[in-house]
Parts: sequence; C-alpha cells; structure tokens
Amino acid sequence: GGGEQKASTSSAKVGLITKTETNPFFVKMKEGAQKAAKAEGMELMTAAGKFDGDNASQLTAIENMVAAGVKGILITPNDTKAIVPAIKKARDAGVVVIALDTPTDPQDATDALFATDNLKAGELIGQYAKGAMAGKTAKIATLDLAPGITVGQLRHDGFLKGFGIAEGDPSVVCSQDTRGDQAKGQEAMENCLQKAPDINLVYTINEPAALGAYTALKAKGREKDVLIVSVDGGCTGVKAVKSGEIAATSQQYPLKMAEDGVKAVAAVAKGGAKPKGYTDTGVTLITDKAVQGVEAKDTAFGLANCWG
Amino acid sequence: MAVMEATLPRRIISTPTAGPLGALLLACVFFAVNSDQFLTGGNFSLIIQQVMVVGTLAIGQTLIILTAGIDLSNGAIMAFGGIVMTKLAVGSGLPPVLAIVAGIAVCAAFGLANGLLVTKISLPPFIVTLGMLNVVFALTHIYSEDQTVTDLPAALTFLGQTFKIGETNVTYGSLLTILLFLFFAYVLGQTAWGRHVYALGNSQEVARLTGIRTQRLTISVYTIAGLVYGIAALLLVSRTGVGDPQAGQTDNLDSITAVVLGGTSLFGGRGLVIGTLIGALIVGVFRNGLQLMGVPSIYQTLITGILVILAVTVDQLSRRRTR
Amino acid sequence: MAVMEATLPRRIISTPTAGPLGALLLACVFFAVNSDQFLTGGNFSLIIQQVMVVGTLAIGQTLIILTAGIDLSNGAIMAFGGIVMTKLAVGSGLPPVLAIVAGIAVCAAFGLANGLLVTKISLPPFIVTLGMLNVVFALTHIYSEDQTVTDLPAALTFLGQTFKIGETNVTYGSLLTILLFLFFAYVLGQTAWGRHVYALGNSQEVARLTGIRTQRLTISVYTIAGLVYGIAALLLVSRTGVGDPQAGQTDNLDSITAVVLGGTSLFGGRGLVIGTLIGALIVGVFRNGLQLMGVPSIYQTLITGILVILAVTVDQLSRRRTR
Amino acid sequence: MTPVLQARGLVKRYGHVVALDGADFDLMPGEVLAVIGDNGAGKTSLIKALTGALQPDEGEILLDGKSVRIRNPLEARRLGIETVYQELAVAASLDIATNLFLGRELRKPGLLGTIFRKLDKKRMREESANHMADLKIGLRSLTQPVESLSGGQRQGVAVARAVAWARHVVVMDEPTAALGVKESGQVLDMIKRVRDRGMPVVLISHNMPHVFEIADRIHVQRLGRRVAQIKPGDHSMAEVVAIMTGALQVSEGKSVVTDKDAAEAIGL
Amino acid sequence: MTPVLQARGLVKRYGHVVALDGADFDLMPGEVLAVIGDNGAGKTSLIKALTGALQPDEGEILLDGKSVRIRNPLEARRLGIETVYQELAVAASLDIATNLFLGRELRKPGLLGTIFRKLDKKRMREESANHMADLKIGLRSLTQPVESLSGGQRQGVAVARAVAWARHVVVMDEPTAALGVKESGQVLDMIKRVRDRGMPVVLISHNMPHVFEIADRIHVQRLGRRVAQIKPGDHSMAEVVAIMTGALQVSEGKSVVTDKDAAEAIGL
Ligand SMILES: Nc1ncnc2c1ncn2[C@@H]1O[C@H](COP(=O)(O)OP(=O)(O)OP(=O)(O)O)[C@@H](O)[C@H]1O
Ligand SMILES: Nc1ncnc2c1ncn2[C@@H]1O[C@H](COP(=O)(O)OP(=O)(O)OP(=O)(O)O)[C@@H](O)[C@H]1O
Ligand SMILES: [Mg+2]
Ligand SMILES: [Mg+2]
Repeated sequence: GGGEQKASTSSAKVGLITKTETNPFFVKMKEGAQKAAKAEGMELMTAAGKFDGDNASQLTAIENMVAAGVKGILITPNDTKAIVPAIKKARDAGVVVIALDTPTDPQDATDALFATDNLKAGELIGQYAKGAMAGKTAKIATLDLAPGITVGQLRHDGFLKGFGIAEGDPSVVCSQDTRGDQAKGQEAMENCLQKAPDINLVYTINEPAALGAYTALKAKGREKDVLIVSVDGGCTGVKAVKSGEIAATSQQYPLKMAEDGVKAVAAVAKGGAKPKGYTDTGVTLITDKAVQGVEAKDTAFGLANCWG
Repeated sequence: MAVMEATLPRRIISTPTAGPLGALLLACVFFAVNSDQFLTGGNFSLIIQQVMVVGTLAIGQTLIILTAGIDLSNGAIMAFGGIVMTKLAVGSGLPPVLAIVAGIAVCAAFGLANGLLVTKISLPPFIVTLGMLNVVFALTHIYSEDQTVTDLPAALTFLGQTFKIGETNVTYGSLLTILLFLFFAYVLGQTAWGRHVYALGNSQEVARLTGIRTQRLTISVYTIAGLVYGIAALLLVSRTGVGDPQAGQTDNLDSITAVVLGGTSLFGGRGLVIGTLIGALIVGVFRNGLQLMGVPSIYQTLITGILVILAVTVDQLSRRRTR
Repeated sequence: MAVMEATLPRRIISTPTAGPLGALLLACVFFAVNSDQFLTGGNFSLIIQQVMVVGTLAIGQTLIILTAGIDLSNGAIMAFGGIVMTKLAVGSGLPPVLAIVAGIAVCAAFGLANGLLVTKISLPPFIVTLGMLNVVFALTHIYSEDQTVTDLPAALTFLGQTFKIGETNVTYGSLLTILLFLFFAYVLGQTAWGRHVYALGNSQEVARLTGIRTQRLTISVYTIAGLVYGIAALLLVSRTGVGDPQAGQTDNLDSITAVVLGGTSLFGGRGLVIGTLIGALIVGVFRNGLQLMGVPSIYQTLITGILVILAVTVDQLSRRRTR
Repeated sequence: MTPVLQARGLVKRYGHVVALDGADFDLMPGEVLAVIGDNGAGKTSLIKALTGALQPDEGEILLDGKSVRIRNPLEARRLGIETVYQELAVAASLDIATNLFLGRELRKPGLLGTIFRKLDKKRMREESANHMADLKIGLRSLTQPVESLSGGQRQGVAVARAVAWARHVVVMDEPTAALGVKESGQVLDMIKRVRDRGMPVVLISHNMPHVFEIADRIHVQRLGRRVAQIKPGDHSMAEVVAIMTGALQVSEGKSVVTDKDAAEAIGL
Repeated sequence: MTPVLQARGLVKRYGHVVALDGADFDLMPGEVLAVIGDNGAGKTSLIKALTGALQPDEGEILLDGKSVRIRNPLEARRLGIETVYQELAVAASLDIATNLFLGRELRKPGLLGTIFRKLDKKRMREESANHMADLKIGLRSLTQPVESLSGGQRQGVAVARAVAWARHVVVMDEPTAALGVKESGQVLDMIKRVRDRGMPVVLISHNMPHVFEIADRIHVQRLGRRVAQIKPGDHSMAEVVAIMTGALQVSEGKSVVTDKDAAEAIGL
C-alpha cells in the first residue's frame, strides 16, 4: 500500500473509508483507489469500521484524515444517517466528500455519490428468481445480513419487490441473519431445511452466504432442485454461478466506484470543479441461464468484470 | 463430627456438570414439545455438526481457563490456520496432508507465542490474547488477500463426509470432536499433566512451591490449545468446504460461553472438559430449536441472552441446594 | 532489617501508572517525530474527543474490574441509553433534559440488573454481562426498529459544542470526561466507598468478615457503572449527533483494553482510574498517529495488536526493575 | 449472672460433614474464655456462628440473655462483637491504616467530610500508629500494603483492629498462631487489659501454656460439641489434653477415664 | 564435619525493605536445627532462599560443602530438600491424595502407565492413607478437596507430604502453628523419627517449649541476620528470648547483656 511512503508534503492526499476491513468488496475498492491514486500522483490513506454498522470508527477516521490534511474523502457509510454530521464538519473544513456504494441519508450530505443501487440489485435478482421459478409455488428462505444494516435491508427489500411479494408473505418460510459469513450461512440453511424441508428458493445477502447455503443443501442432496440467487458479484461468486452452484447474482463494481472517486478528488486538487450528484456505477445480473424479460449477462462477462 | 455416607443420587447432583446437564435436558424437552422437527436423529447430528467447531475451540479454551487464563485469540488463530492449510493445499503444490499439518503447526505456534508472552514476561492472558487477536486477524487478511480459498482437495474436506449410524448421517468431524473431548477428559482427569493444570489454576505460587515447572506447564497448555485450534480449523474447512478469511470472529466469546455454561470457573482450577461439551451443546440446541420454532433472529439473540443467564442460574441454585 | 528511605523519583517509578504513562509519552514522541500534524493542540483536542466515549465507559469498567468483576455489556447498554434518550427527545414530546435523564436512568437500571444477578444469585460477572450484552443488543434493535434517530434537539448535542482554550477548540464533552475521571479518582482514593471497592476486589470473604456489606456494595458499583455508561451514551450522542442502534459493539473489549493498559489488575483490588485515562489515550494516540502517518488500515490493526502487548510489556518490565 | 453471649444446640452441616453437632456455649461477663479442641473439632465454625460469619442450620444464640439473630458480621459488629478470624481478614493490597479502619473510616471534619465525604487519612494513620504501638508491633510504615508484611505482622494488624473497636465482646481465633514470642506476649497482655476493662474475651488457642496463663475458664470442644467446661486451676494440663482427645470425660466436675490406653499413653 | 546445608552472606531486598541482610546458616548432619526470631526477622525469607523459592540478591549456598545454585523449588526437591512452607503449599480444589503426590505422581504399571500415562489413583490413595496415618491425622476421606479441611488438617497434609518425600533435608516453616495439641505432638514425634533416620531437620517455630523439647541447636535470627547459634541446654528459655529480642547478645558462647532495661523486664 501507499502507507509505506512517508507523509510527504508534496503530494496531495485522498482518504478512503470502507465499512469494514475485510470484505473482499472493500479490498477491491482499495485496490481501485490505490491504482487511481498512483496514476494521479496522490497519496492514499485508508481506514475502516470494525464491524458492519460501526459508525464511531468511521467518524474517528474522518476526523483524523481531515487532521492529516486530505483533499477529499471517499466513504462507504456504515450508518447512512449517523455519519452525516461528521461529513458536514469535514466539508466545512473544505474537504470534498464522496459517498461510494451506499448513499448517505440525505443523499446531498456528500458532494457526490458513486454507487450501485442496492435496492435495484435486489430487485433484479428477485425478478430473475420469479422468472426462473416459472410458476412453481415458491418456498423461500432469505439469508440476510444483520439487524439494521442498510445494504442488507435494501437488498432484501429489493428482492421481495422484484419477486412481487410483500414483507411477511407466507411463501417466505425462513429468514435468518448470517452476517454475510459462510459458516453462519451454512448453519442458517441447515436449520431452515430442518424447519421447512421443502424450501426451493434461497435468496442470500452475498455469495459467501450463498455458498454456505449450497453446502447445506448438498449435504441433504437437494442442491439440484433448489434455486440460489445472490447479490454482490465477487469472483468466487461468479465462478459459483458458472459452475451452477448459484443460479444468478447481481454484480456490482467497487473498483470502478473507487477509481472514479479518486479521479474526481484529483480533479479538485488540481483546481477543477467539485463533483456533484449521483453517478450510477451500475449493476448487472450475471447468469448462464437467463430468463425471459430480465436483462442479464453471462459469466464470461461476469468473470471479466468481477472483483475479489 | 458425624459422618453421613454420600448416597449415589447425592453424588451425581454434586458433580459440577449436573447443573449444565440439567439445563441441556430441560432445553431439549422444551424444544421437543414446541417443534415437531426437533427430536430427530438427523437434527441432533446437525446440532453436533454446528457446534463442533466452537466446541473444539472451547476444548483449548477450557485448558487455558483451568490455568486461570483466558484466550480471546482462538477464533482468529483458527481462521489463520484454515487459510494456511487451504492456500498451501490449493496453491503451492504441497501434498494436502502436509498442508493440513502446516496449518495446525501454525496454530500451535501462535499458541506457543501466547504462552511465552504470558510466562516469560508475566503479562495477563487477557491482554496478550487481545493483542494477538488483532495481530492474527490482520495477518489473516494480509496473507489471504481477503480471498476465499475454494476447490479444495478431498483430504481437506474428508471430515465433512458422513457415515451412517442406524438411520442417521454422522460426519467424521463430529466423531473426531467427540473423540477429542474424551481424550482431553482423560488427559485432565487421569494424567499427571492434567492434575498439574488444576494445581496451577488453584494458585500459581502453590504450584511453583510444589515443584511444578509452572512456566513450562503454562507454555505447554497454550501450545496444546493452539494445536487444538488447528484441528478446529480443519473441522471448519471440512464443514464449509472453503478457506474463509472472515471465519471465527465471534468464536472467542462463543467458546468462553460454552466453557462457562459447562460449569468451569473463570478463576481457574475448577471444571471439567465434558462440561464444556455440554455448554457448547446448550448453545447449539437453543440456536437450532429457536430457529425451528420460527423465532426471528433478533428475538433469538434476546432469548439466547436470557437463557445464558438462566442456565447458569439453574446451575448455581442446584449447587446451593446440595450445600 | 535496615530501612532505605524511598526517594522521590523511586516513588514515582513505583506508582502503578508510571509504566502506562511512560508508554504514552514514548508513543507521543514517536508520532511527533514521524508526522508534522501530530503535535498540535487541535490534534490533541481531537484525540481526547475520540477517546472520550470509550474512556467514560472505561471508568465504569474500572470500577467493576476493581471488584474483580468484568463487564461485557457496557457498549450495548450505552447504545440502548443513546437510543432511549434520542427517541424520547425526538418522538415523544418529552423535554430533552428529561429524555436525557431517562436515558441515563435506563443505563443505571441495566447496571443494577447486572449487580443483582452477580450478588443475589452469585453468578460470575463474565457470564451475567455476556448474557446481558445479547439481551440489551436485541432490545436496542427492537426498540429502535433499527432506525437511526436524527434531528436531535440542541440539549442532546450541547456536549459536542466547543469552546476555546488559547488557540484550541475543546468540546464540553472532553471537559466532562476529564472531570468524570477526576471525580472518580477522588471517590476511589478519598472516600470510604472507594476503599471498600478495593477491599472487595482483594477478597470478597475478607470484605464480608470486616463487616462491609459486600452485596450492597457490589450492587452500588454496577449501578454507578451503569450510570456512567448513561453519561457515555450522552457523550456519544453529542459527538455523533444521532441516536445509533449499531453503536458500541466493540466498546466492551476496547474499554477493558484501556483499563488493563492503565495498569489495573483484572484480578481486582489493584489499580487507579487515572491509569485508565492513560490507557484510553494510548489507544487513541496510536489510532490517530498511525492514521496521520498514512499507515493502511489493516496494518493499523496489526500494529495496534503488537503495541498493546508491547505497552503492557514495558509496564511489566519497569515494575520488575523496581522490585 | 446472665452470660454475655450464649448458644444452645448449634448445628452446622457442610454437605455430609457435620461441623457443629448441637454445640452449646456460654461466655460470662468479664472473663477470658478459652476454647480448645482438636483440629476440626468445630471451634472456628462455632465462633463464626456466634459472630454472624456463618448461619447455623439449627440452634439459638443469646446476647445478654436475649435471643438474637446475627445475620452477618456487620450486625455482630454493631452489637459490639469484634472478631479476629483465623483466615486473617485483612485486605492484601490496602495499607495498614486503611485496614484498621476498614468499614468505619473517619471523615474529615466540616463540609469536606459531610458533603465531600473525604477521608481523614492523616488522623486514621495517627490513630493506627497508636493502636499498633499499644500492641508493640514494630512496623516501618503504616502506608505499606498489608501483603508486604510477614505473616506475624499481618496477624498483629488483625488483632489490633479487633481490640481497638470492641465494645462488648472480643473473639479471637488463634490470634497468636503466627506470632513470635514477644508479639504473642503482647497479645496476651492486650487480652488481659481488655478483660480488665471489663470486657469478656473468647480465645481459641492450641497453645496450652497460653491458655493456662490467661483463661478464667476453658470450653472444650470435641466432635462438634462442647464436652466440658472447666477451670484451669481444677485440672492439670495433661488432664485437659486428655479431655480434649476423649481419653477422659468430665462428669459433674470430676474427670472419669474412658479410654484407659490413651490415658496411660499421656501419663495419667 | 561438613554442614549438610550452609549459607553465607545472603541478602534479599524487597524494594526498600531488607528482608535478609547478610544472613549465614549452618545445618549439621542428623540434627534438628530450630530457627527462631521475631516476626519479620527474615526466617521465612532465609529458608525460601535455601529451598529455591526465592533468589537471593547476594550470597552463597552450599550443599554438603559444595556451592550450589538452587534456581527453583523443583531443583531443591531434586536435591532431596523438602519444605513445608508457611503459606501451606496445597492446591485447594484438589483432594488430599493428589496433593500428597503433586509433582511426582505414580503411574499405572505396564502399558497403561508408560504409553497412556494413566495415573494409579488407587495406589496413591493407599499410600497417602499410610502417610496420613503415620502422622495420626484423622481424616474422613482422602478424596475430599483440601479446601474443605480445617486449617489444622490442611497443615497436616503439607507436613505429611514433606516427610514422605524428603531424602536429604526437611525444612518446616511453623508446621505446628495451626495444629492442635495432639497433632502438634505427632508432628514433633515425626520430626524425631526423621532425625532418627539420620536426616537433618530445620524447624522454624515460635513455640519455645517445642523448640526446647526437640531442637539440638538453635539459630537465632534478628533483623535479617543470624545473631547467635546456641544449644538449648546452655541457656534458659528466658535467655534465648532475650537474645531473640536483642536484650542479650552472645559473644564467644557467653551471653552479654546489652539492653539492661529489657533484660530486667524479662526477669534476668
Ligand atoms: N466451608 C467448608 N466446607 C466443608 N467443610 C468444612 C468447611 N468449613 C469447615 N469444614 C469442616 O468442618 C469441620 C470443623 O471445622 P472447623 O474449621 O470449625 O474446625 P476447627 O476446630 O476450627 O479446627 P482447627 O483447629 O484446625 O482450626 C472440619 O472437619 C472441616 O473439614
Ligand atoms: N514479597 C514481599 N514483598 C515485600 N516485603 C516482603 C515480602 N516478603 C517479606 N517481606 C518483608 O521482609 C521481612 C522479612 O519477612 P519474613 O517473612 O522473612 O519474616 P519471618 O521471620 O518469616 O516472620 P514471621 O515470623 O512473621 O513469619 C518482613 O519485614 C516482610 O515485611
Ligand atoms: Mg479453626
Ligand atoms: Mg515467616
């Protein structure tokens, strides 16, 4: 990383604050930011929350970055509302703040937003599932993130919307939090199957949870007749789509978000105008078994554009 | 003083695992009444599979807690071990078995490092393992580059295979976990090393004055615990079929919960590893049973919290009665 | 035996906070050399703002650890308190000051509950507060419906306001935190209650035999700690400007880290609350300094882990030398 | 004369061990009563029951002839009963002065004390120094933590505390066990002085010379019961030891040999 | 005759307290050597230094005339030195038999023992029963945890362990302090029997009658130093006490009064 080089007064600094340290999604984001920063001759500083939803650490990171004299901060907010006052302070101090991946609430609390629409990502996968089920009576398990985390909520809501059902619909027979963790996803699926052995559609918050679900289904010999759909688009996930373990996933583009973000800050540093508004970095449904009426790309495209 | 003979039922009640065992049975009865799917061989096999990783971690945790220590780094060490064995097995051309050995050895090495810091510089175990937690966590992510390792050779997933006992599928991993518990029950109860661990937990000074090499003993405990975490890593890998850098982040507290629910004292010197197995099962039964009953996640958390307290309360009250 | 008079420097070295203080100063020197922005009044004011929430939680944690207990639920209690005061202030028409009082009272009530469970049923504090952690976490999410509470009245964010000392902006919250530390240093060192807390931590049996009402004392400690968590909740709310149901999830371990880095023994009966302040500052200085140096975040985790161990090592070795 | 402190039929069981098996107890005004008995005879259990440190399963306790329930050591203390426990009830990390005043600290006069509840450490230190000097226990500094003292010095602190605060009865469970010859002598002197103030003292001791030197009466405990109450003058040391071990029995004030071999072995 | 165990100029400081201030020590073959001194005189520190439990800052230790460094209690034990420490080195939650064999457990014969390293609990229990019976300490069960014993019973366990294992020297720091008259007598008998086996015994005690009954020689410790070595026959108890407290000094085997008042006070 760029941290090895000592703080030099010559190059302008840009900060990247991700939700957590460890999700490959954010690792890819850092990679994109690093590449762009190098190209622009800027120094990148990074920080992260300690867990999904950790607002305090992000707040501290913003303060420290402002103290370190960054030109701009790119942030994927853990708490879309709670972070707003801190962002306002940073902007008051003359720092450009761009939200990546997740909008703040209100959205105009940041100078700009480079993001995918998580609700849309969920909707796509919901529509796909609806088509793929082809009129069969669905028995759905949703493997969600954790209580109160916006992304998880948006994707879940989007899925239901795309599938055409409301929260509390009886076809959802099992809902469980997994923290996006593979082992927890597996355990949740095992218990769901114990509870409702006839589940035939599984929505998961991300691909690790999906793979956990797959492992649980395989142990029961049910992996062939249950449809698993997911969101994220990491390389492991797309590979799993290719090999048929997961039916489809909504792919997002963290690398592009971060690259664009750094470039925008660099432009400001060079005296250009501040970035504005919402730039959709796009979401694509990846599957090799496309269904009518839902636009999708195949896994070859997915693998070429995946992260992680 | 007059002497009353201890009758057999009295004896059973006064063993330290009686309370936890009672709590476990009560929980089973409750869920059996409230869910049709609970009381099946398959479901129990499932619960054991679900608790085997934390249960195995909790064996190492029990050893350390018996010496009046504590280990906050065990989940992180396990995650690192899992990444090492899977990365080596998939990427390096090393035979899978050697990769497994290397992964377990790395875990033992971190255990050794904990032990050395605790003894040679006399640092409190809590702070050593808290620091180690951060160190190992960071190393895991740096070494794995946050990539999940997939397409594992069969040797690494063998323990996830099942065999049949009657109608029920049981994984080799579950069997290994049970064997590990029996092994450590034997070691703690029937060997000199085990007795010394208890003596050390009672009082380090007393153990030292009795001529026990307390430093060597402590180091051996932490190293063996590390080794057990390595086995837990293998169990985890075989269960999930991947090497996952995100694994184990809440397992430190979960393993401590299992140990304490099993009746082992956090002040050291008192407790049984079989109690830990029961403690791990209590947690697993609750999670499984509540889910079968269709309780939403957040209420599961609520109920688990209440029941952790309740289980220990039952244990405590049952002990008080026999006093 | 001959008696040597303790010379003044010798005395300073032998106070339990000397080691932590040394570690803190060393860290400051290091970062001052390695970053231009570190050694400014503004930056120090920032660090204090950043540690004030965990620092205040750590005051309560210190009280409990001094009694040989531990509190894993403090972050969760704070989060709940924060939600209660913000929801009441925003949604219920209650005057903001009453909302604050209600929030603090709720925290104190949870502290009381912890205390009652620890004393009346003699449960181990670790397990009580672990259960309570789950319970309060769940209640927070249920009560808040997972919504962040915004648009707070001024009374709730007043402590986030700044005033000037010389050139430097200082928040009222920072000031309150410092005052709290001084207050508890006084209470622990200069009042009978404080002395009794130490006696209790030395040995509950000894305290009981000396005629201290150990149950009442323990309950008062947990309740007061809860009250302090309530103040931490207010500090948090004023700092972030919102009521956040996700807050505080790692603050339990962070506050314990601060206490231990400050030289307080986890076995109870030994330690100073001022040490805790130093411990909290050590953590804050590292986070801030490493960030200013531009160290990538995963390496920050790595270095923090190493330095936690190192700081305690320095402390331990400095004590050994004076022996 | 009504006994100051009295017990009837105390029973205390630990699991299947019966520590007290219907023990009686009588302490007369102004006397030094020695309680003797083999290890495990239930002496400590008896005085713990009398001082609120444990709750007997059965039996009655009377103070000045009135039935009382002493639910905890604090209540005993309020009733003016001070105890030196065998396990040395001192807080290891606190200093001597703090230990002496633990649970009844002195506060500064004036507002500092009433509102700020500030301790008057200086005065407590001074008074502690006086108490310790009374006992003639040499200590370098009253501010050193008790854990850094030798076993005997620690015992001295516990004794000094009990004597300083007692208003009604002083109970001491083997106070001289860890003390040197000089210090033991000082504790015995102290006990005499307490008695001379008119306050009765209960002394548990295994040291027969001490018992015979100081006790007005001896309570012999055996197998959880009082088996005899005797006056030191009426019996020789060897006889008392024989009663303690069960070789002799006392009936109506006279000794009766029950275990011939044992009695011979001890030379009667 | 070369002394069995010898020390020259031992110094041990705790912060600014000097526990040992150039202490010498000599133990002759086959003798019972009593070490006496006031509380805090450094007796425990001295024998801890001799048995590896603490490292002296200065000074030399010689075993059978050869300079040795005893770095820990295990080394002392290997050299055949067994110690009963004042703090009762017993593990509270373990049972009596386990405590007696702690650190030198017996394993089952055959494969069970060599490969499976299985303890022979039955044999350890039996042998423990024998050792405890030797000491005539009555115990209901050898499987009860030590923490449920009375103070005296616990002390008995520690003494029994030391005597059972010693091969070269037995060191006892106030072994009878918590013991009853009968049990004390048994420990003294035990010490005599150990001496009769030809093994020297170091006995720290504050009980002058015991010391005069059993000691062949007396080492008087004062202010961290040995101030005298005397034979019980040569001096009266009062004189010895006076030496201990500094009222008398011994030069060339004869007592010299140094503190006239003090000497008068004790009736010399
Ligand atoms: N907490 C306890 N748990 C179990 N048994 C106990 C407990 N306390 C005492 N006992 C048992 O009760 C009996 C009486 O003990 P107690 O301490 O009263 O004897 P004692 O006369 O004071 O002996 P000593 O002279 O050795 O101090 C002993 O057999 C002891 O083992
Ligand atoms: N760990 C320690 N830390 C500080 N001071 C100590 C320590 N151990 C002993 N001392 C001090 O050293 C001196 C000698 O203590 P030691 O225990 O050797 O005396 P002793 O002769 O055994 O006394 P006693 O007859 O009371 O057992 C005492 O003043 C004591 O306060
Ligand atoms: Mg007793
Ligand atoms: Mg001593």
